[in-house]
Amino acid sequence: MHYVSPTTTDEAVRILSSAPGACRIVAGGTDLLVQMRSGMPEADTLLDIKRIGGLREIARDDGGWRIGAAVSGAELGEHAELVGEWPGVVEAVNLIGSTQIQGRATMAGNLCNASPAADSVPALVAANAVVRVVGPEGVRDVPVLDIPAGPGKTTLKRGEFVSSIYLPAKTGQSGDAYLRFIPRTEMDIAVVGCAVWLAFDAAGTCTEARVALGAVGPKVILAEEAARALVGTRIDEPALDALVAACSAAARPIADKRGTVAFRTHVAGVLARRAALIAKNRAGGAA
Amino acid sequence: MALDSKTEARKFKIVGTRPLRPDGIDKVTGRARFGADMSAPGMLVGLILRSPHPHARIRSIDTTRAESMEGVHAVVTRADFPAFVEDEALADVLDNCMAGEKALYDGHAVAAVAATSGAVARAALKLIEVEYELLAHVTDVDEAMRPDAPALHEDRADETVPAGMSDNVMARHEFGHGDIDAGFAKADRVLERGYRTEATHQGYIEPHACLATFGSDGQADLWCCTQGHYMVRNTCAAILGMEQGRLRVTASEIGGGFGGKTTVFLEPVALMLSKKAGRPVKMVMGRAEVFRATGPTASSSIDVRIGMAKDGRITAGFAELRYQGGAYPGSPVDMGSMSAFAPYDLEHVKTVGWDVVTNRPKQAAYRAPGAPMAAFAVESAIDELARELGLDPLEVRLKNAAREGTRASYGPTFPAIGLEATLRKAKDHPHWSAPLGPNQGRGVACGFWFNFGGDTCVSLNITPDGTVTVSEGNPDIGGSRASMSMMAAEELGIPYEKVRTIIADTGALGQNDVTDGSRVTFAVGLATIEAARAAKREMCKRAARIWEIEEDAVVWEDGAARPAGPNAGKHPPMSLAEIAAVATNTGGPIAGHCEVNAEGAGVSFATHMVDTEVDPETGAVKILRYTVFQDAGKAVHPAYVEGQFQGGAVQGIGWALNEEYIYGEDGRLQNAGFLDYRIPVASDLPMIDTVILEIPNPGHPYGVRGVGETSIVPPLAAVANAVSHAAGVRLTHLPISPPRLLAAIGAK
Amino acid sequence: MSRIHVTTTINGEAAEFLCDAGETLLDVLRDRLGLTGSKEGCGTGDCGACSVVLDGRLVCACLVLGAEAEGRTVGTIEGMTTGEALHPLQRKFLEHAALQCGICTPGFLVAAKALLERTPDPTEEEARYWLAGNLCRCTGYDKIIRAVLDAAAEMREAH
Amino acid sequence: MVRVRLWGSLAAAIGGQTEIEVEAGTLRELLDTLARDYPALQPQLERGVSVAIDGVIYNDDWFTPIRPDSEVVLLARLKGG
Repeated sequence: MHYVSPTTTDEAVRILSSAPGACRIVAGGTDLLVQMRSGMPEADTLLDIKRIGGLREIARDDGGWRIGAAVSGAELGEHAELVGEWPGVVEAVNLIGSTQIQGRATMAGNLCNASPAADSVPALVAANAVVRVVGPEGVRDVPVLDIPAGPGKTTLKRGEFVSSIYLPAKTGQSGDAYLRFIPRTEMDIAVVGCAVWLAFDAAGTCTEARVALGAVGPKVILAEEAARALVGTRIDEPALDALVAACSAAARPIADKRGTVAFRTHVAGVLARRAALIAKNRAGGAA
Repeated sequence: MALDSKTEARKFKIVGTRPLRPDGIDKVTGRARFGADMSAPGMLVGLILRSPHPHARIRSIDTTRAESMEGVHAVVTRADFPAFVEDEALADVLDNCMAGEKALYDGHAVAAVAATSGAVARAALKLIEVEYELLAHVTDVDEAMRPDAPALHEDRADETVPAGMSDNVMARHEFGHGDIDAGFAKADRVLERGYRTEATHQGYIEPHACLATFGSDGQADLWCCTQGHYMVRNTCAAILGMEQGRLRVTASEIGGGFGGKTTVFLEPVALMLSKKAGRPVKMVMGRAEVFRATGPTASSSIDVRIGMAKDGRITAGFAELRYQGGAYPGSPVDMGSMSAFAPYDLEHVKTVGWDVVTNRPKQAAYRAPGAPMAAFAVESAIDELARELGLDPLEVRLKNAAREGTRASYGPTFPAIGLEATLRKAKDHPHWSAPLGPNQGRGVACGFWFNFGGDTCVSLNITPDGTVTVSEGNPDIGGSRASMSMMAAEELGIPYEKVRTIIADTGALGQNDVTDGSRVTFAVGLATIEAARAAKREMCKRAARIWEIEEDAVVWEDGAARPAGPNAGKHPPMSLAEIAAVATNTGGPIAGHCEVNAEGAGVSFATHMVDTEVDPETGAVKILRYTVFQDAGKAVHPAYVEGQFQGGAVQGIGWALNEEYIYGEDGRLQNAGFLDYRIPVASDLPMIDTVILEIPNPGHPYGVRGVGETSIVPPLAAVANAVSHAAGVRLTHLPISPPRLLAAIGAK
Repeated sequence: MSRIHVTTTINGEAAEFLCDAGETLLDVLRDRLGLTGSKEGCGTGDCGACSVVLDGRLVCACLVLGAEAEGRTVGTIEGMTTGEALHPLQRKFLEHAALQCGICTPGFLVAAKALLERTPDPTEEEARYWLAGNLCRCTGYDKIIRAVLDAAAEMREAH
Repeated sequence: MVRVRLWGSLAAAIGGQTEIEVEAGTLRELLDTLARDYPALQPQLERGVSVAIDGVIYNDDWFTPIRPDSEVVLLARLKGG
C-alpha cells in the first residue's frame, strides 16, 4: 500500500489514472479508514487530496459558494456567511458524526461514499448544488443528484475525483432546511433524512421548491411530487398535508437494523413537514 | 460471632468525605496502564480467527499455510489444549475461548496466530482453512424452546428439566411460597402480560487485552484487564493443565467491566500462543470482536400474573421467566427468578425460570445479572395494575414493600433493609410532585439485588516513616483504592494521605474472589478494617513493651497508642509514626493482614423515578429528569457511590431505549459496533440526581452495603412506565426503540 | 513495502517516525512513540477515546493516517500537563470524581479542552453535544459535565 | 434439629417437601447431612448452593454456626457482575 499527497489536481488525476490496482481518495478519511479496518476495499494507493491547492477553501464564485472537496464540516460550520445563506446544507453536514468527525469529514467525501443515508446529500440536492469533477478528460460539472448510483457506488469514472461542490447564489426570499431522524441525539446514521428548499415571491407564495429524501431508497430521492405540492401555496396546512403524503409515497425504504419500512415511510412525511416550516421561516415567511 | 451485628455506632472522620482518588493523577494524564498499554521485548501480536457461521460442525482446520508464512511464530487451535477439563463449567469456558467440535455462534473463536506484526497476523488468519458443515441455528429464546428447534448440545440438561422438552433447555428453577391460586382468588383484578427484553452488552470502553509470557521452565506471567486476576489465574491454569502457582497474573488498570470481565476470553489463548512461540504474545480485541464474542447478557421472554386487591395489596404474584444465555448453560434466570418479586412482602408468590441455550455468544455477568429484566416485567405489571385501580404507584409499592421480618420471595427473612426508606424519600422528593407537560410521563420502579462477600485478602504494611501501604487483590473499577485507603485511615486514625492502596498480583496475596457482586467495598473494606485492627493491636503491643506495661493496658485512639486504665496519662501517647520509627528495635516490621471468606453481605434496594417526553410522530423518547434513591448502608466515598447510582441508571436507560443485539435471519450479529449498538451519549441525558440513604448493613463494621449493581435494576421498568404514561400505550418489549414505540402508538 | 518517514510536532516537540501507508495515527502514537494515553475503544471513530488535536482540530486519531501528520502539529493527553501543574480540567475531573475506570478520561479531557478553547462559557447543552462523541460507560456523564462546566468557570475567572 | 427451607426446584427433587429437619450445628454439618439423607439433592449441592442463615447469605464457610432456632434457607448459588 502506498500513500501519496499530491499538491495539484493534475498530479492527482495522473496518479489516479495510472496507479496500479485500486486507488482510494483520502479527504476526511472518516469513512475510508473505517472501511479499511473492516478489510473491505483492498486499496493499493491512498491518495490524500488535502494538500492540493484550493481544495481546503470556501470561496465566492458567481454569487454562490465554491467549497473545496477537502473542507471539513467544522470549517463549513464556522463560515458565518455561508451558514447565513445555506443553513440547511451546513446543518446537514454538521450532523455527520461527532465533533471529532466534524474535524475531518468532508461534504465531498460524504457524497462520494455514496451511502443512501448520507446527511449532506439530500441537502445538496435540495439546494441544487453542482459537483465539479476533474479527470483525465478535463473538468465537468455535474448535478449532485447524478453522482450517487446506488449504495457505495458513484457515477465517477476511473481517474476522476470531486474537486469542489458549488452552492448556487441565494435568491431573494429563499431558505433551506435539513432534518434527519436518529434514535439517539447524536452519533447515529440517519434512519430518514429530509431536506427542503423553498423560494417565495413578495406576496409570500412559494414559487419554487425542492424536496429531497435520504435513507429511504438506494440513493437520494428528489421528491418532485412533494415539491409540486408546495409551489403556488403559502405552505399552509393543506399544502403541508399534501407534502407529507407525497414524501411518504416517494419513499422506497428497506427494513434493516435501523428502522422498519413503515417507520421510515411515516417519518419521511413527518420530517418533510417540519423541514418545510423551518425553510419557510428562514426564507422570511412567518412560519 | 458471625450471627451478631458487626456494625458499631461511631462518628466517622474520613469515611463519608470526598478525598481525591490515589490513582487519579495517572488517569487524567494518560499515564495509567490499561490492558493494551503494556509491551514486552520480542513481543508478538496474537489474533483470533472467528467463525462466520452461527452453528457449524468443524470438520477440519488446516493451518499449514499459515504456519509456514514468514513472521508467523505460532498457530493454535483447540487441538493444542488439554482434551479433557474435568469441571463442566470450566470446560465450557475453554470451548468458548476456542471451539472444539462445533462453532456455536457467529464470532466463535476457531484458531489463533502469533506473528511479528498485526499485518502479518491478519494475513496469516486468511491462510487458515476451516472446513465447516453448516447446521441449522436458533437465536431466539422462545424458538429455541420448541421441541423441534436445532439443538446445540446433547444431554446437557439438569435433572430439573422435564422429559420431552427441547434439548436447548438446560435447567428449570422454581422459587416462592404460599398458594398462588388461593392468592389470585382473593384479587379484585388479575393482570397477565408477556414481556420481552433484548440482549445487551456491558459496553465497557476498553476491549479485552492481555500480554502473556510463557517460559520454557513452565512458569508464566500474564498481564491483563480483568475484574479478577485470581480468577484468571485459576481458570487459565485449569484450562491449560498447569499448577496455579506457576502462573502469575498482574491486573492492569481496567477500563470498565460491569460483569463482562469476570471470565476469560483471550488469556488462555495468549498463554498457549506464547508457550508455542517461546515469545511474549500480546492480544487485543477489536470492538467488533468484543460484541461478537464476549459476554452480552441474556435476552428474555417473561410472563407475569399479578393479583391486586382494590386497596393495592398484591394478593399473589407469578412469573415464568425464559432467558437465553447464549451457547452454553448458565443464563442468570435463576437470579432473575429469585429477585423478580424480592421487593415485596407477598403471602403467595411463585417464579419459574428456564435456562435456554441458543446460537449466540456465551453470556457473561452484567451488573445484577438476571435482575433488571425480571424487575422490568414485574414492575411494569404492578404499575399497570395501580393505574387501572386508580392508585398511586408509590403508595402501592409502599403498601407491599418488604421490610425487616418479611419473608423474601426467594426464601429467607429479611434483616434491616432500606426499601421502604427509599420509597418514602421518593414520595417526599420535589421530583414526585413536579408538573408534567404534554406528551410527558413519569415512571417509578423498585429494584433489588444481593451483595456478595467471598475470599478476600488484605495486607497492610506500616513503613518505617509511619506511612501505610495497603495491598489488596481486587482490581479497582471505580475508585475502590480510595475507599480502602479511607477505611484504613479511619481505622488507624491517621490522615487519608498517609495511606496508599495498591492492587497486588496473584503472587503477593492469597486467593481473592472477583470484583463482582458489589462485593469490594463490603468485603475488601471489611478485610482492610480487620487488617488495620491487627496492625493496631501489634502497635499497642509495641507501645506496651516500651512503656513496660501490660498489653491490654494500651488502647489505640486518634492515631496513637495510649496507656489506659490505671496507667492512663502516665506516658505520653505514641503516634503511629513514633512506633513505626522504632519498629526494628521493638520486634521488627509491623503489618496487619486479614485473610477471610467474608460472609454476611447484605441486600440492597433502590427506587428510581424518571420523567420522559415522547414525540408521538416519530417515537423518539427524551429523558427529562431522573432521580435515584438507593440504600448504601454507609457511603464510604459518597462521590463514587453517586457515580455508581448514576452509571447504573444510565446503563439501564440504554437497555430500555436503544441497546439491543440484532441478529439477521442468517444468525449473524448485525450491529457489532458502537455505531449501531447505541449506548447513551452525553447529549441524550439530563443530570442524574441521587439520594443516598444509609440503613447500616449489620454484617459490616461500618455498615457498608455494596452499591454497584442495584442501580441497574429499576431503570428498565421506570423508563418503560414513564414512556407508557407519556405515550398512552403500554410498552412490553425492550428496547423501546423509536420504530417499536411508533408502531405501538399506531396500534392503540 | 517501504515505510514512510514522517516528521511532525507532537505536544510541542519535534518528532519523527516511520510508518506503513495504512497505519493510523493512533497506532503510531501508541505502538511506535509509546504515547499510550490515547486509547482505542473502537477504532471506528465512535467512542472518542483516541481524541487528539491535529492542527488545532479535535479528531479521532484512529481515523487519521500516520502519514498525514507530516508537517502538522499533534496534541495528545500527554501534552496537557505543564510541568507538575495539572490543567484545570484535569483537576476538576479529579475533584468531581468525573472518572470511574478512567479509560475514556484522556479522550474526554482532550475534547473538553478543545471545547473550552472555542467556547469559554459553554451551556450544559453545548458541553453535552460537543462531547457526544466521547463515550463513557461508567459515570452516566453527570459528573463529567459538571467538571467541565466548573473548569470553564474557573478558567474564565483566571482571565 | 434445624429446620431447613428449600426452594421450589429442590423441594420438587425430594417429593415436594418445602421444609425438612436436619441435625446440624454448622454449615458443613448441614450440607453433609443433606447430601447423605437426601441423595436427590446431590446434583444441586454439587453445582453449589448458597445458604441464608437468619437472613444473611453464606457461601462456603463450613464452620458458620447454626443455632437450633435459626432460620435456614437453601438458595441457588448467587452470581454477580
